Amino acid sequence: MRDIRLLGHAFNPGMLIEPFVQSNPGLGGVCTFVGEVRSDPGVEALELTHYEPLTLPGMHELADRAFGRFDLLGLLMVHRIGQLHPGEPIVCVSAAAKHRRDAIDAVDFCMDHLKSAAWFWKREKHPDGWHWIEPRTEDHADLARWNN
Amino acid sequence: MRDIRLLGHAFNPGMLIEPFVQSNPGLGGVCTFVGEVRSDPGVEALELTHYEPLTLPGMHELADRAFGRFDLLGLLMVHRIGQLHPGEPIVCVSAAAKHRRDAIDAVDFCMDHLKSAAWFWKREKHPDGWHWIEPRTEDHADLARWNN
Amino acid sequence: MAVTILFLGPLRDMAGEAAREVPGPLDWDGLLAVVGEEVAGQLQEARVNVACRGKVLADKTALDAQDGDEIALLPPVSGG
Amino acid sequence: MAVTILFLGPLRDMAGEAAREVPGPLDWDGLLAVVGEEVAGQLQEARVNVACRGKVLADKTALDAQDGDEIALLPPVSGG
Repeated sequence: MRDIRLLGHAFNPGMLIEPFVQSNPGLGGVCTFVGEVRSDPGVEALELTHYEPLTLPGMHELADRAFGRFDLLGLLMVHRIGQLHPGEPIVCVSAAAKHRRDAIDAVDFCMDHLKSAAWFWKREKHPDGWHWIEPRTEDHADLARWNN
Repeated sequence: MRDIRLLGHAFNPGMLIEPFVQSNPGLGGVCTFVGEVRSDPGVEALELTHYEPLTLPGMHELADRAFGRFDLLGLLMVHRIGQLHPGEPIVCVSAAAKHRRDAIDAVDFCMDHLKSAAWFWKREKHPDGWHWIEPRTEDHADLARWNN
Repeated sequence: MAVTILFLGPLRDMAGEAAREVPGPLDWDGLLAVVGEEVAGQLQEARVNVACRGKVLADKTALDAQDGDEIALLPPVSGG
Repeated sequence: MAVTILFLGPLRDMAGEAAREVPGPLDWDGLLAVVGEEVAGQLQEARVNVACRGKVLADKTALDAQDGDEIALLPPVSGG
Protein backbone atom coordinates (compact mmCIF):
# COMPACT_ATOMS: atom_id res chain seq x y z
CA MET A 1 0.00 0.00 0.00
CA ARG A 2 1.52 3.28 -1.13
CA ASP A 3 0.30 6.66 0.08
CA ILE A 4 2.25 9.71 -1.13
CA ARG A 5 0.89 13.18 -0.46
CA LEU A 6 1.74 16.86 -0.38
CA LEU A 7 -0.41 18.69 2.15
CA GLY A 8 -1.06 22.43 2.23
CA HIS A 9 -2.61 22.31 5.71
CA ALA A 10 -1.66 21.06 9.20
CA PHE A 11 -2.02 17.30 9.78
CA ASN A 12 -2.05 14.83 12.66
CA PRO A 13 0.41 11.99 11.90
CA GLY A 14 -1.55 9.52 14.05
CA MET A 15 -4.62 10.00 11.86
CA LEU A 16 -2.57 8.90 8.82
CA ILE A 17 -0.52 6.14 10.46
CA GLU A 18 -3.36 4.19 12.03
CA PRO A 19 -5.23 3.55 8.73
CA PHE A 20 -1.87 2.94 7.01
CA VAL A 21 -1.01 0.18 9.50
CA GLN A 22 -4.50 -1.32 9.16
CA SER A 23 -4.12 -1.42 5.38
CA ASN A 24 -0.98 -3.60 5.50
CA PRO A 25 -2.07 -6.93 6.97
CA GLY A 26 0.69 -9.45 7.55
CA LEU A 27 3.28 -6.90 8.61
CA GLY A 28 5.89 -7.66 11.27
CA GLY A 29 6.93 -4.10 11.98
CA VAL A 30 6.22 -0.47 11.19
CA CYS A 31 8.79 2.29 11.47
CA THR A 32 7.64 5.89 11.40
CA PHE A 33 9.51 9.17 11.42
CA VAL A 34 7.76 12.46 12.04
CA GLY A 35 9.71 15.70 11.62
CA GLU A 36 8.38 18.80 13.32
CA VAL A 37 9.21 22.49 13.14
CA ARG A 38 11.63 22.96 16.03
CA SER A 39 10.92 25.73 18.51
CA ASP A 40 14.22 27.50 17.95
CA PRO A 41 14.58 30.88 19.65
CA GLY A 42 13.53 33.66 17.31
CA VAL A 43 11.83 31.43 14.75
CA GLU A 44 8.20 32.54 14.35
CA ALA A 45 7.26 30.52 11.28
CA LEU A 46 8.63 28.34 8.52
CA GLU A 47 7.61 28.43 4.87
CA LEU A 48 8.11 25.53 2.48
CA THR A 49 7.88 26.25 -1.22
CA HIS A 50 8.20 23.62 -3.92
CA TYR A 51 8.02 23.22 -7.72
CA GLU A 52 4.85 21.28 -8.24
CA PRO A 53 5.70 19.59 -11.60
CA LEU A 54 8.76 17.99 -9.95
CA THR A 55 7.82 17.49 -6.31
CA LEU A 56 5.13 14.83 -6.32
CA PRO A 57 6.63 12.84 -9.25
CA GLY A 58 9.97 13.00 -7.38
CA MET A 59 8.39 11.57 -4.24
CA HIS A 60 6.84 8.75 -6.29
CA GLU A 61 10.23 7.99 -7.85
CA LEU A 62 11.75 7.91 -4.36
CA ALA A 63 9.02 5.48 -3.27
CA ASP A 64 9.81 3.29 -6.31
CA ARG A 65 13.45 3.19 -5.28
CA ALA A 66 12.56 2.34 -1.67
CA PHE A 67 10.30 -0.51 -2.81
CA GLY A 68 13.10 -1.75 -5.11
CA ARG A 69 15.75 -1.61 -2.41
CA PHE A 70 13.86 -2.90 0.67
CA ASP A 71 11.34 -5.68 1.21
CA LEU A 72 8.32 -3.49 2.00
CA LEU A 73 4.61 -4.08 2.32
CA GLY A 74 3.67 -0.43 2.43
CA LEU A 75 5.06 3.10 2.38
CA LEU A 76 3.46 6.34 3.55
CA MET A 77 5.21 9.60 2.66
CA VAL A 78 3.55 12.89 3.51
CA HIS A 79 5.19 16.30 3.21
CA ARG A 80 3.83 19.71 4.17
CA ILE A 81 4.06 22.76 1.95
CA GLY A 82 3.10 26.32 2.81
CA GLN A 83 3.51 28.18 6.08
CA LEU A 84 4.07 26.23 9.32
CA HIS A 85 4.50 27.13 12.98
CA PRO A 86 6.81 25.61 15.64
CA GLY A 87 5.55 22.22 16.80
CA GLU A 88 3.69 21.41 13.56
CA PRO A 89 4.67 18.26 11.66
CA ILE A 90 6.53 18.90 8.38
CA VAL A 91 7.09 15.37 7.19
CA CYS A 92 5.90 11.88 8.04
CA VAL A 93 7.38 8.71 6.55
CA SER A 94 6.12 5.31 7.62
CA ALA A 95 7.24 1.94 6.27
CA ALA A 96 5.56 -1.40 6.92
CA ALA A 97 7.54 -4.60 6.37
CA LYS A 98 7.78 -8.22 7.44
CA HIS A 99 11.09 -7.57 9.19
CA ARG A 100 12.20 -4.58 11.22
CA ARG A 101 15.46 -3.93 9.34
CA ASP A 102 13.64 -3.22 6.07
CA ALA A 103 11.12 -0.94 7.82
CA ILE A 104 13.78 1.08 9.70
CA ASP A 105 16.19 1.32 6.76
CA ALA A 106 13.44 2.37 4.34
CA VAL A 107 12.44 5.27 6.61
CA ASP A 108 16.10 6.28 7.01
CA PHE A 109 16.60 6.12 3.20
CA CYS A 110 13.46 8.14 2.39
CA MET A 111 14.22 10.81 5.00
CA ASP A 112 17.80 11.29 3.79
CA HIS A 113 16.55 11.71 0.23
CA LEU A 114 13.66 13.98 1.13
CA LYS A 115 16.08 16.20 3.05
CA SER A 116 18.62 16.64 0.30
CA ALA A 117 17.19 15.55 -3.01
CA ALA A 118 13.55 16.65 -3.03
CA TRP A 119 12.40 19.94 -4.52
CA PHE A 120 11.61 21.90 -1.38
CA TRP A 121 12.94 25.25 -0.28
CA LYS A 122 12.61 26.43 3.30
CA ARG A 123 12.70 29.88 4.80
CA GLU A 124 12.29 30.95 8.41
CA LYS A 125 10.55 34.02 9.74
CA HIS A 126 12.67 35.78 12.37
CA PRO A 127 11.77 39.06 14.10
CA ASP A 128 13.79 40.87 11.38
CA GLY A 129 12.13 39.11 8.44
CA TRP A 130 12.41 35.96 6.33
CA HIS A 131 15.69 34.01 5.93
CA TRP A 132 16.30 31.19 3.44
CA ILE A 133 17.76 27.99 4.89
CA GLU A 134 20.82 26.60 3.20
CA PRO A 135 21.26 22.82 2.88
CA ARG A 136 23.30 21.39 5.77
CA THR A 137 26.57 19.58 5.09
CA GLU A 138 25.42 16.67 7.30
CA ASP A 139 22.43 16.16 5.02
CA HIS A 140 24.71 15.58 2.05
CA ALA A 141 26.89 13.22 4.08
CA ASP A 142 23.75 11.30 5.15
CA LEU A 143 22.69 10.99 1.52
CA ALA A 144 26.09 9.69 0.44
CA ARG A 145 25.65 6.67 2.75
CA TRP A 146 23.22 5.12 0.23
CA ASN A 147 25.49 5.37 -2.82
CA ASN A 148 26.61 1.78 -2.96
CA MET B 1 11.22 12.08 29.28
CA ARG B 2 11.73 8.38 29.83
CA ASP B 3 8.89 5.86 29.82
CA ILE B 4 9.88 2.18 30.16
CA ARG B 5 7.18 -0.44 30.67
CA LEU B 6 6.41 -4.13 30.57
CA LEU B 7 2.76 -4.73 29.75
CA GLY B 8 0.80 -7.91 30.42
CA HIS B 9 -2.16 -6.82 28.28
CA ALA B 10 -2.78 -5.64 24.70
CA PHE B 11 -1.93 -2.00 23.98
CA ASN B 12 -2.53 0.62 21.29
CA PRO B 13 0.82 2.22 20.33
CA GLY B 14 -0.87 5.47 19.25
CA MET B 15 -2.26 5.95 22.75
CA LEU B 16 1.30 5.84 24.14
CA ILE B 17 3.07 7.79 21.39
CA GLU B 18 0.81 10.83 21.33
CA PRO B 19 1.33 11.75 25.01
CA PHE B 20 5.03 10.86 24.65
CA VAL B 21 5.43 13.36 21.79
CA GLN B 22 3.50 16.01 23.73
CA SER B 23 5.79 15.53 26.72
CA ASN B 24 8.96 16.37 24.75
CA PRO B 25 8.61 20.01 23.70
CA GLY B 26 11.35 21.36 21.47
CA LEU B 27 11.83 18.16 19.52
CA GLY B 28 12.75 18.17 15.84
CA GLY B 29 11.82 14.59 15.09
CA VAL B 30 10.34 11.43 16.53
CA CYS B 31 11.12 7.95 15.27
CA THR B 32 8.91 5.06 16.32
CA PHE B 33 9.10 1.34 15.68
CA VAL B 34 6.19 -0.95 16.44
CA GLY B 35 6.69 -4.71 16.13
CA GLU B 36 3.60 -6.88 15.73
CA VAL B 37 2.94 -10.60 15.86
CA ARG B 38 3.12 -11.62 12.20
CA SER B 39 0.23 -13.59 10.77
CA ASP B 40 2.37 -16.52 9.71
CA PRO B 41 0.50 -19.59 8.46
CA GLY B 42 -0.16 -22.00 11.30
CA VAL B 43 0.73 -19.59 14.10
CA GLU B 44 -2.24 -19.30 16.44
CA ALA B 45 -0.62 -17.44 19.32
CA LEU B 46 2.70 -16.28 20.71
CA GLU B 47 3.79 -16.38 24.34
CA LEU B 48 6.51 -14.18 25.79
CA THR B 49 8.01 -15.16 29.12
CA HIS B 50 10.66 -13.18 30.94
CA TYR B 51 12.66 -13.17 34.17
CA GLU B 52 11.25 -10.25 36.07
CA PRO B 53 14.28 -9.41 38.29
CA LEU B 54 16.36 -8.91 35.11
CA THR B 55 13.92 -7.66 32.47
CA LEU B 56 12.87 -4.20 33.59
CA PRO B 57 16.30 -3.28 35.08
CA GLY B 58 17.81 -4.46 31.77
CA MET B 59 15.49 -2.18 29.79
CA HIS B 60 16.44 0.75 32.02
CA GLU B 61 20.16 0.00 31.48
CA LEU B 62 19.53 -0.11 27.73
CA ALA B 63 17.78 3.28 27.95
CA ASP B 64 20.79 4.65 29.89
CA ARG B 65 23.09 3.49 27.10
CA ALA B 66 20.84 5.01 24.42
CA PHE B 67 20.77 8.36 26.27
CA GLY B 68 24.56 8.16 26.59
CA ARG B 69 25.14 7.37 22.94
CA PHE B 70 22.58 9.59 21.20
CA ASP B 71 21.41 13.16 21.73
CA LEU B 72 17.86 12.38 22.88
CA LEU B 73 15.08 14.37 24.48
CA GLY B 74 12.92 11.36 25.29
CA LEU B 75 12.69 7.59 24.98
CA LEU B 76 9.64 5.35 25.18
CA MET B 77 10.22 1.59 25.39
CA VAL B 78 7.27 -0.72 25.91
CA HIS B 79 7.38 -4.52 25.68
CA ARG B 80 4.56 -7.01 25.95
CA ILE B 81 4.75 -10.16 28.03
CA GLY B 82 2.20 -12.99 28.21
CA GLN B 83 0.11 -14.46 25.43
CA LEU B 84 -0.41 -12.52 22.18
CA HIS B 85 -2.32 -13.09 18.95
CA PRO B 86 -1.37 -12.28 15.35
CA GLY B 87 -1.67 -8.56 14.63
CA GLU B 88 -1.09 -7.49 18.25
CA PRO B 89 1.84 -5.15 19.00
CA ILE B 90 4.74 -6.83 20.89
CA VAL B 91 7.11 -3.92 21.20
CA CYS B 92 7.06 -0.16 20.74
CA VAL B 93 10.17 2.02 20.88
CA SER B 94 9.94 5.74 20.24
CA ALA B 95 12.77 8.27 20.42
CA ALA B 96 12.40 12.05 20.38
CA ALA B 97 15.41 14.17 19.46
CA LYS B 98 16.39 17.53 18.05
CA HIS B 99 17.76 15.89 14.90
CA ARG B 100 16.43 12.95 12.94
CA ARG B 101 19.66 10.92 12.90
CA ASP B 102 19.70 10.58 16.70
CA ALA B 103 16.02 9.63 16.78
CA ILE B 104 16.31 6.98 14.03
CA ASP B 105 19.60 5.52 15.28
CA ALA B 106 18.36 5.31 18.88
CA VAL B 107 15.32 3.29 17.80
CA ASP B 108 17.53 1.02 15.67
CA PHE B 109 19.95 0.54 18.60
CA CYS B 110 17.22 -0.22 21.16
CA MET B 111 15.44 -2.66 18.85
CA ASP B 112 18.64 -4.58 18.06
CA HIS B 113 19.36 -4.90 21.77
CA LEU B 114 15.82 -5.80 22.76
CA LYS B 115 15.84 -8.52 20.11
CA SER B 116 19.06 -10.18 21.16
CA ALA B 117 20.10 -9.02 24.57
CA ALA B 118 16.91 -8.66 26.62
CA TRP B 119 15.57 -11.43 28.83
CA PHE B 120 12.58 -12.59 26.81
CA TRP B 121 11.76 -16.06 25.55
CA LYS B 122 9.19 -16.61 22.82
CA ARG B 123 7.18 -19.66 21.88
CA GLU B 124 4.57 -20.05 19.17
CA LYS B 125 1.38 -22.07 19.28
CA HIS B 126 0.97 -24.19 16.15
CA PRO B 127 -1.87 -26.66 15.53
CA ASP B 128 0.41 -29.40 16.95
CA GLY B 129 1.36 -27.50 20.10
CA TRP B 130 3.86 -24.95 21.41
CA HIS B 131 7.30 -24.42 19.81
CA TRP B 132 10.15 -22.35 21.29
CA ILE B 133 11.71 -19.78 18.96
CA GLU B 134 15.47 -19.86 18.62
CA PRO B 135 17.39 -16.58 18.26
CA ARG B 136 18.00 -15.72 14.61
CA THR B 137 21.56 -15.35 13.31
CA GLU B 138 20.63 -11.99 11.73
CA ASP B 139 19.71 -10.66 15.15
CA HIS B 140 23.23 -11.31 16.43
CA ALA B 141 24.72 -9.73 13.31
CA ASP B 142 22.48 -6.68 13.83
CA LEU B 143 23.68 -6.38 17.42
CA ALA B 144 27.34 -6.60 16.43
CA ARG B 145 26.92 -3.39 14.36
CA TRP B 146 26.94 -1.34 17.58
CA ASN B 147 30.20 -2.77 19.03
CA ASN B 148 32.46 0.11 18.15
CA MET C 1 2.61 32.96 -26.25
CA ALA C 2 5.98 33.30 -24.56
CA VAL C 3 8.48 31.39 -22.44
CA THR C 4 7.76 31.58 -18.70
CA ILE C 5 10.77 31.68 -16.36
CA LEU C 6 10.08 30.70 -12.72
CA PHE C 7 12.45 31.80 -9.95
CA LEU C 8 12.31 29.24 -7.13
CA GLY C 9 13.38 29.54 -3.51
CA PRO C 10 15.99 32.21 -2.81
CA LEU C 11 16.30 33.02 -6.53
CA ARG C 12 12.87 34.66 -6.28
CA ASP C 13 14.24 37.28 -3.88
CA MET C 14 17.31 37.75 -6.06
CA ALA C 15 15.20 38.25 -9.19
CA GLY C 16 12.73 40.48 -7.36
CA GLU C 17 9.84 38.53 -8.90
CA ALA C 18 8.44 34.98 -8.91
CA ALA C 19 8.11 34.67 -12.70
CA ARG C 20 8.88 36.53 -15.91
CA GLU C 21 7.63 36.04 -19.47
CA VAL C 22 10.07 36.47 -22.34
CA PRO C 23 9.66 35.85 -26.05
CA GLY C 24 10.70 32.38 -27.28
CA PRO C 25 12.68 30.58 -28.41
CA LEU C 26 15.19 30.80 -25.56
CA ASP C 27 18.56 29.03 -25.28
CA TRP C 28 21.18 29.03 -22.47
CA ASP C 29 22.84 32.28 -23.58
CA GLY C 30 19.43 33.89 -24.00
CA LEU C 31 18.44 32.81 -20.49
CA LEU C 32 21.61 34.23 -18.94
CA ALA C 33 20.99 37.51 -20.80
CA VAL C 34 17.41 38.03 -19.52
CA VAL C 35 17.59 36.98 -15.83
CA GLY C 36 19.86 39.75 -14.57
CA GLU C 37 23.49 39.59 -13.57
CA GLU C 38 23.04 38.16 -10.07
CA VAL C 39 20.76 35.28 -11.07
CA ALA C 40 22.96 34.59 -14.14
CA GLY C 41 25.91 34.21 -11.76
CA GLN C 42 23.98 31.68 -9.68
CA LEU C 43 22.89 29.76 -12.80
CA GLN C 44 26.51 29.18 -13.72
CA GLU C 45 27.08 27.27 -10.47
CA ALA C 46 26.80 23.48 -10.75
CA ARG C 47 24.48 23.23 -7.73
CA VAL C 48 21.76 25.28 -9.45
CA ASN C 49 19.54 23.24 -11.76
CA VAL C 50 17.23 24.18 -14.60
CA ALA C 51 14.01 22.39 -15.52
CA CYS C 52 12.16 22.79 -18.80
CA ARG C 53 8.66 21.38 -19.46
CA GLY C 54 8.67 19.74 -16.01
CA LYS C 55 11.97 17.88 -16.43
CA VAL C 56 15.32 18.72 -14.85
CA LEU C 57 17.89 19.17 -17.62
CA ALA C 58 20.91 16.87 -17.38
CA ASP C 59 22.86 19.56 -19.27
CA LYS C 60 21.31 22.96 -18.59
CA THR C 61 23.49 24.65 -21.25
CA ALA C 62 21.55 22.59 -23.84
CA LEU C 63 18.36 24.54 -22.95
CA ASP C 64 16.04 24.91 -25.95
CA ALA C 65 12.75 26.45 -24.79
CA GLN C 66 9.93 27.25 -27.22
CA ASP C 67 6.95 29.58 -26.88
CA GLY C 68 4.56 28.11 -24.29
CA ASP C 69 7.30 26.31 -22.34
CA GLU C 70 7.91 26.82 -18.65
CA ILE C 71 11.51 27.06 -17.39
CA ALA C 72 12.17 26.63 -13.64
CA LEU C 73 15.40 27.84 -12.04
CA LEU C 74 16.12 25.50 -9.10
CA PRO C 75 18.61 26.51 -6.40
CA PRO C 76 19.92 23.94 -3.86
CA VAL C 77 17.05 22.45 -1.85
CA SER C 78 16.63 22.51 1.93
CA GLY C 79 13.61 20.27 2.43
CA GLY C 80 12.45 17.71 4.98
CA MET D 1 14.55 -22.20 53.70
CA ALA D 2 16.13 -23.59 50.55
CA VAL D 3 17.65 -22.53 47.25
CA THR D 4 15.06 -22.00 44.47
CA ILE D 5 16.11 -22.97 40.95
CA LEU D 6 14.04 -21.39 38.14
CA PHE D 7 14.01 -22.99 34.68
CA LEU D 8 13.37 -20.25 32.10
CA GLY D 9 12.17 -20.51 28.50
CA PRO D 10 12.79 -23.88 26.84
CA LEU D 11 14.67 -25.15 29.93
CA ARG D 12 11.31 -25.34 31.68
CA ASP D 13 10.11 -27.99 29.21
CA MET D 14 13.42 -29.83 29.49
CA ALA D 15 13.25 -29.87 33.30
CA GLY D 16 9.56 -30.76 33.30
CA GLU D 17 8.90 -28.05 35.90
CA ALA D 18 9.18 -24.28 36.25
CA ALA D 19 11.02 -24.31 39.58
CA ARG D 20 12.59 -26.66 42.09
CA GLU D 21 13.69 -26.15 45.70
CA VAL D 22 16.88 -27.79 46.87
CA PRO D 23 18.76 -27.48 50.18
CA GLY D 24 21.51 -24.87 50.27
CA PRO D 25 24.29 -24.06 49.99
CA LEU D 26 24.65 -24.88 46.28
CA ASP D 27 27.73 -24.46 44.08
CA TRP D 28 28.27 -25.14 40.36
CA ASP D 29 28.89 -28.88 40.76
CA GLY D 30 25.91 -29.14 43.11
CA LEU D 31 23.71 -27.36 40.55
CA LEU D 32 24.79 -29.69 37.71
CA ALA D 33 24.04 -32.67 39.96
CA VAL D 34 20.45 -31.66 40.81
CA VAL D 35 19.04 -30.32 37.50
CA GLY D 36 19.07 -33.57 35.55
CA GLU D 37 21.40 -34.68 32.79
CA GLU D 38 19.74 -32.81 29.90
CA VAL D 39 19.62 -29.41 31.65
CA ALA D 40 23.15 -29.96 32.99
CA GLY D 41 24.31 -30.46 29.39
CA GLN D 42 22.70 -27.16 28.39
CA LEU D 43 24.23 -25.36 31.38
CA GLN D 44 27.70 -26.28 30.19
CA GLU D 45 27.14 -24.36 26.94
CA ALA D 46 28.51 -20.80 26.91
CA ARG D 47 25.25 -19.37 25.56
CA VAL D 48 23.31 -20.43 28.66
CA ASN D 49 23.58 -17.96 31.55
CA VAL D 50 22.95 -18.29 35.27
CA ALA D 51 21.63 -15.55 37.53
CA CYS D 52 21.80 -15.60 41.32
CA ARG D 53 20.01 -13.08 43.56
CA GLY D 54 18.80 -11.18 40.45
CA LYS D 55 22.27 -10.72 38.88
CA VAL D 56 23.67 -12.59 35.88
CA LEU D 57 26.93 -14.27 36.92
CA ALA D 58 29.97 -13.27 34.88
CA ASP D 59 31.45 -16.68 35.74
CA LYS D 60 28.65 -19.16 36.36
CA THR D 61 31.04 -21.83 37.64
CA ALA D 62 31.68 -19.50 40.62
CA LEU D 63 28.05 -20.01 41.76
CA ASP D 64 27.72 -19.83 45.54
CA ALA D 65 24.02 -19.88 46.46
CA GLN D 66 22.84 -19.82 50.08
CA ASP D 67 19.52 -20.82 51.59
CA GLY D 68 16.87 -18.29 50.52
CA ASP D 69 18.61 -17.42 47.24
CA GLU D 70 16.95 -17.68 43.84
CA ILE D 71 18.95 -19.11 40.94
CA ALA D 72 17.66 -18.55 37.38
CA LEU D 73 18.83 -20.68 34.46
CA LEU D 74 18.72 -18.47 31.35
CA PRO D 75 18.83 -20.02 27.89
CA PRO D 76 19.47 -17.87 24.77
CA VAL D 77 16.78 -15.19 24.41
CA SER D 78 14.48 -14.66 21.43
CA GLY D 79 12.75 -11.40 22.37
CA GLY D 80 11.48 -8.34 20.52
